[in-house]
Amino acid sequence: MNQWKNFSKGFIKENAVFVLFLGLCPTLGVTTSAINGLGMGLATTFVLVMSNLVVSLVKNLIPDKVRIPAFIVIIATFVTVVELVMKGYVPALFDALGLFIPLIVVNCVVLGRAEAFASKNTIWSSLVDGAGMGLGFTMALTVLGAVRELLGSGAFFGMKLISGDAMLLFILPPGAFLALGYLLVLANMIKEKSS
Amino acid sequence: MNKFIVSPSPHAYTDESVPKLMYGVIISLLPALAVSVYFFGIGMIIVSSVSVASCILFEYLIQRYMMKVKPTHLDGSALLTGLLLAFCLPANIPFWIVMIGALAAVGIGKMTFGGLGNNIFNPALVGRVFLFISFPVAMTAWPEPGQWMHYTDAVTGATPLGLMKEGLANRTVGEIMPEVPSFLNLLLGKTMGSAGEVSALALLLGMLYMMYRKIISWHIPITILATVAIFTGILWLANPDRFADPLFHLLTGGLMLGAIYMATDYVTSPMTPKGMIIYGVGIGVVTVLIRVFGAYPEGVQFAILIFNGFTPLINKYVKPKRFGKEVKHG
Amino acid sequence: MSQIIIYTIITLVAIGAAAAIILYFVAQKFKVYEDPRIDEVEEALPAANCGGCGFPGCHNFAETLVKTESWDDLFCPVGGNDTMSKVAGILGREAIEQAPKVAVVRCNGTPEFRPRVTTYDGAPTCAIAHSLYAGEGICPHGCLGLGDCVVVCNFDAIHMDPDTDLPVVIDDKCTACGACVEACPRDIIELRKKNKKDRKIFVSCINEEKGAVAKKNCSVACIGCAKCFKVCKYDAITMENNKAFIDSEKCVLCRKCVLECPTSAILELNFPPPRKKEPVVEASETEIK
Amino acid sequence: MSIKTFSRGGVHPPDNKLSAGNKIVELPPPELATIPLSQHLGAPAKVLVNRGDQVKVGQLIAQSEGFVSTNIHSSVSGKVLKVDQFMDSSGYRRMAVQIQVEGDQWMETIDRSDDLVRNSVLPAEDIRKKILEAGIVGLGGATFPSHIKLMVPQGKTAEYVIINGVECEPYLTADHALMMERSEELLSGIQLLMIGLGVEKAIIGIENNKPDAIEKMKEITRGSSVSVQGMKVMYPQGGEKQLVQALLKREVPSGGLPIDVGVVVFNVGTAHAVYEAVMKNRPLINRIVTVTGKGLDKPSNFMVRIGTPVSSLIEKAGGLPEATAKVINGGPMMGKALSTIDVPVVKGSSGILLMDESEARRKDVKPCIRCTKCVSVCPMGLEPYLLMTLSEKSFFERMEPEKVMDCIECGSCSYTCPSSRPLLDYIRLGKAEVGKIMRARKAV
Amino acid sequence: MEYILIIISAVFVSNIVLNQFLGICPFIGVSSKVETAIGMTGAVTFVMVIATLVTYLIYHSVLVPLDIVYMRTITFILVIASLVQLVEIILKKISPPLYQALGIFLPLITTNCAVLGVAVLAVQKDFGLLESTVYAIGNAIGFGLALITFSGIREQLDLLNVPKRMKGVPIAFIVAGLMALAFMGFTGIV
Amino acid sequence: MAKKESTFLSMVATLFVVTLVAAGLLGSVFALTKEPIRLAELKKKNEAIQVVVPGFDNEPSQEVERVFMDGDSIYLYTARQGEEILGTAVETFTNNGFSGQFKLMVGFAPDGSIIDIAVIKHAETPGLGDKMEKGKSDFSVQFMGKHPDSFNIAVTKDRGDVDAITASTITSRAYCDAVTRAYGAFMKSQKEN
Repeated sequence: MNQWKNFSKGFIKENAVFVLFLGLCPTLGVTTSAINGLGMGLATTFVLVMSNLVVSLVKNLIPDKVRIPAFIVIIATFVTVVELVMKGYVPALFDALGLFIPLIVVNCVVLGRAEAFASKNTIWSSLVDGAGMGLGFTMALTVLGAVRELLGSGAFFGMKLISGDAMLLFILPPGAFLALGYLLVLANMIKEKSS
Repeated sequence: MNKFIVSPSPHAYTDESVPKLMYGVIISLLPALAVSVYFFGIGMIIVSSVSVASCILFEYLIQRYMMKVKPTHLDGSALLTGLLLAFCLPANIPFWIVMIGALAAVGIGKMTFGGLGNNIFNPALVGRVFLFISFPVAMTAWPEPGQWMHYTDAVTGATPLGLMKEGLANRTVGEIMPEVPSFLNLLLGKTMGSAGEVSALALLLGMLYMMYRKIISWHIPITILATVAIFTGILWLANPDRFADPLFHLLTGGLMLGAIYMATDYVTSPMTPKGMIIYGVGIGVVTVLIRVFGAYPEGVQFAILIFNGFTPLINKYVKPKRFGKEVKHG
Repeated sequence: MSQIIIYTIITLVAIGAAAAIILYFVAQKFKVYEDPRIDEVEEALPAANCGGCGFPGCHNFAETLVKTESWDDLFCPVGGNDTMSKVAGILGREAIEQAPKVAVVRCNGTPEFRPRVTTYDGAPTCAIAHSLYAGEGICPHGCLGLGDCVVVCNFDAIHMDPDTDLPVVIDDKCTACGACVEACPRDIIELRKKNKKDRKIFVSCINEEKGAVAKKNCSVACIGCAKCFKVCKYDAITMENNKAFIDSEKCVLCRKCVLECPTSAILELNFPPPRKKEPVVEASETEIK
Repeated sequence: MSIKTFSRGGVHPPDNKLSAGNKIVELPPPELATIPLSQHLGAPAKVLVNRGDQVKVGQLIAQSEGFVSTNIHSSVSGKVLKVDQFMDSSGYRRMAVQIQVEGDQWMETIDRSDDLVRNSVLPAEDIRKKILEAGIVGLGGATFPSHIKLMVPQGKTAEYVIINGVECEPYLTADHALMMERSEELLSGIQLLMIGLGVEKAIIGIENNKPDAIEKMKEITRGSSVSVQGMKVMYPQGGEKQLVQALLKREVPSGGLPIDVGVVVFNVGTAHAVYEAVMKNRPLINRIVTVTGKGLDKPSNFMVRIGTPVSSLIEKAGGLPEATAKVINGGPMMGKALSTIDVPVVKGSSGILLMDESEARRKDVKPCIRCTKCVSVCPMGLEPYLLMTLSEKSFFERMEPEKVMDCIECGSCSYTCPSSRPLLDYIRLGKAEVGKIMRARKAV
Repeated sequence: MEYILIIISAVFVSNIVLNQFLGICPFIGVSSKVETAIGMTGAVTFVMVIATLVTYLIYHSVLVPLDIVYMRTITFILVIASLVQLVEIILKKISPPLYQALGIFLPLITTNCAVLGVAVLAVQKDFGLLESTVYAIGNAIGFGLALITFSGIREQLDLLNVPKRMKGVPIAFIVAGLMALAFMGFTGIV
Repeated sequence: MAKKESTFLSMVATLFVVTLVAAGLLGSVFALTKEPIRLAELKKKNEAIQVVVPGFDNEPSQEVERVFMDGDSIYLYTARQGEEILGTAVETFTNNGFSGQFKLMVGFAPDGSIIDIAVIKHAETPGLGDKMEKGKSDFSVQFMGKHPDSFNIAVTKDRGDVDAITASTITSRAYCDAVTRAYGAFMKSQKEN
């Protein structure tokens, strides 16, 4: 398989958030700022890459009937690793992402890729796939985070662009839904245009 | 030979039309508008004209350039949305905030769903709550009535409900009441609050006109007002120091405006009398809950939005009484 | 420190083992028979149980895949096309190769040929107009021109031509799904075999009136004269209910019948430049534009 | 007694009874009569005559075929020109008998005198048989064969005969004229129906916009077991179910018939036809037709032979106005628009209404704003806005639980819609589709 | 009273879907019909309460005494996954009607982050056993409230003329956003 | 693809191995990160103390005192420079916030006047209540150097001396509540010692 295609599909054609509508909880929950979105995205990417790697490594050793529990254990392990590492070295980001770090376990993107891709493909392809999907996910979260930050607090990656208040709504829960909703429309329009 | 028109029956129609209904509502809003202009002067004139103009403009632009359909911006519905939005804003609010509100009302509340008749939530309320959450400071600075020539520079104060909410933290109702305008002033509208909601009397007049024209039925407004009166009445009887009396609750805040104009919005309210009563009771209860127990002094706009969300369920499960289900003899 | 690692290992292994054992025995004890293919299909699905397909879980989705006939709206967003084709393989539902077909509109009753005698003012759908009356044109079999076929087409392959008041099929976009055939209350639309260069010859009329009446209703109606029937050497033409029908499987596109037809009811489309018979060819050109 | 009306919904369109008070004018037979074989609900009758046959007035020319069907008689005398397909009011072609009129020769059995015959001594069975033979159908417009209504199903009993003199459709005055001019015959017909059904009580319901008819009927029925009830003007009071509910406070169950609550309803015209058939031996060969319209010179009530072309009726009423844009067979609420006036009067034709462009054109359809007006006017307690949307979006299977089959197609919803939405058009489509689904289910 | 406050808080003030963003996948995925939404709510309530209970017990009787609370995520997900499967198997055998009503939603619940989220939150908030149970019930009701209301709206949207580009998921998010906006009114009630 | 067959034994064995490896990995990562995590948490606390009682050279988080107030414990950290007590950092809370509980660190000089206040944890509305955080508005500045005996810690609406954050009276009021509670705890510990 063309590895570049394999890698890039996660950005547009099979973007987890904008196209497949997977992993929406953290997408909405942590994107109050671009930096949070980026952090969450990278954490998820790490888990995705690692679990894809391990799953493709052990795919032939695991009996079919227990493959799902085994995958869950593998994923949960890496999630906990991320959790511990973040807590130790980037505590501020860990606090901001909060509950959504352990919840990477139940992010459909991760289990979905492990099952649909890594358990059937070579180690190298699985790595590339994980990285592509993860970075695509990261991109989506960062974009959403940036949009919300810009509208909600008038800043971009923490840099204040306007003085005073912006539209607070966008960093509050309703704003998350609205911003994502309209971003999806935008994504649809781009897709229409490109095809 | 004549080329006849052929169509299925019926072949006769009423004279009623959507624009006629819309303009009927707008006529009924005139007393409240007059009162508002009387008390808030130039501020109200600016806010309402900006609101109406931007609602119509945004409706036109969105329909023309984004949805690519024939614009219907002049059917009265955008005008009505604009007017109602202006009614629930403070008369000293900067005009650019009004424009954002109009964009939220028409863009998010209405056009996103496909335009008139397709929206789930009342557009004017979407605009108002959007602004209320987005610009809490500007949205809670209420001009004192009687400042004719002042706009954003008007002297501001708290609404009666705000006074009550703030005051009850460490004082009793009896101690706060002297700071609240008299009931007569509340009735006439000489109080602080959103531009169009101050005068209970003017709004009640509007309601009577709409009922006379059969634009709305009594079910929704009366149930809401009655529920609020009864609920606050019970609380008041239980502890008059902690809870204000029903009359205070009826005359203050956006209750009248909400019950008469927002909750009765055709598109977002239930279809059957029974459903309307459930809806009205629900709005009344939630309004009081938020007013009395919540963080915000006023809850009617949230209550109506919440029950806008419940309306499809109400419509699904509360059906009109069908003909001929049960047979009565005698 | 190593103590914690040991605790960790023991706990996790214990929980894992306990879960596995309990599950295994409970599964044995509470076994329920199910179509084994459901399990097979479920195996092929990603098991993400994410609900992305609109079903509450992969198992449910698998069950639906096994049990329903039409897979139109069924798709697994996680597994994608690969998974779906694999599932199709398991269930032996590989689409049967069919000769490509295309929809044709068998009415040529433009206002010119079929004068409009009334104005329709009801709800703009063919179904309602059809149940109400014969239509604006006098022919009770002709196209009503309100575009029910256009509305149902998911591929934008059909549109109304404002000049002729008739629907036009864009051959390249038509997938022969048959939605328009279903939607037409007058059964005017037919799926015909797709020929080279989209050429086709067909009787563009389905009226069942006797010749005189048909001719009065519409000047390009098939009047059931059977001249085409007699001239066809390939048994491709049959006569029934006062009208001719050309079987697209048998027709060899020799165009003899076209020349024979006295009312120009037989259309030839996408052939090289016209030789004679002007009205027909003009009409056909507007139709393929 | 308080003014009665039905309890749910209803509208009040302007009356426009232009031809009220005009005497019934009897028209001579036409030159050419076209008598369709299907003038009633149910199977078309089986034709008994051939091309070239000579027929007399009142002669049976087509026989009832099956249970729900009825006889057809010639309304004129002359030579059968054709037995072929002719265009009906909807533009589709249906079987009919076309007769070249020659003179006016009646069947000898028919009593053509104007003498009033009262007090029948015939047993119920004979009355029913005569009604069956005379080819009588409901003359209010539904054209349901009347003899079937007279056969009370087992396990049910009829308590009341209700006579429908409501005439709630705007413009129409045929029933009004009938009650004014043939009241004695009408009463006799009602009594025959009562005997036929073995019923003691009958009520005539008449709307208050016809005070003279109420007065007249009250006067005539004094002392009999037939009572007259004035009713508040409200459309669609003439609907069977609404009428029964208004007069007796009994609701006909969903999917049921009036007989389920012990009632049988007949139109005044039907009762009159019953009198003619039983007492005078005259089958149903003519009827009263109101020809009306704002642009018409002489809005009239005509007594017309079945089979007379509509065009000749309009001619007699002053000719077709230049501006006519729509011709309706029936009233404005439930009547059927004609695509041509070259169609015959049939048993169900109660009126011919002419409209000009401004009256006829529908307004532009606007989006539904859910104003609830259609729900509040629906006499059956349905939700037309919902039914229309379901039908429009082809959710037919969801329409059955919403009771779409209860719809009586009165048109109150479309009439009242401020957005001019074609509610009834779509509901009718939905009814047809749901009917298909139900039949398919029954077949399985 | 405290328990009532926990419930009110979980249902209205910090609604699990509209405020905490948990369980979004089923919220979007299983909300096209009211009947399905009701079934899903039943299943979620069932699993959420049992899962919270079991994870509470494991957390406080195994992880805390052994000082390995960092194992929370992995043990919880294991327990929940097994539990869901267990419930599914048993339900299928014992009560087919109940399985038909709830069971088909069960697999979906494993990856419903609301269940894991509530279990984690309950231990994070230092709730006792009873409090945790009440908290789980409250959140299940909150989930159901949001889901069922939302499905009602989506059923209605099917009948409306939503612009083509907005159809499906985008409009669902907009509606959810507006519902969240409305629910903001409950702020501060508890 | 050659997959292992699903027998009971192979299933249990696989799961066993997977969990074993996972647990081993986790245990070692935990062992590796345990110290950094502890340090990070400590650093956070010390940083907060550093803000409200700057200039200490001891480990205030080691000199903890616990005072029970209003059903919860309040921690007091003593900050010294050499032997001299610079002040006490009080980790206080309030339950009256707009969105429930929030925690503050209040630094008191030995005489009881407020040195500075920092927000540790809160869920107040961004753009409104969160203006109580330092740097987002000057709200917290007005407390600096004030002594609770002479400076009435209550918003002006309640006849106190504190100017409330615009449109966030509830947060401001809760903030005052927390500071008052801290002062109470501070006084209580002073008395006991």
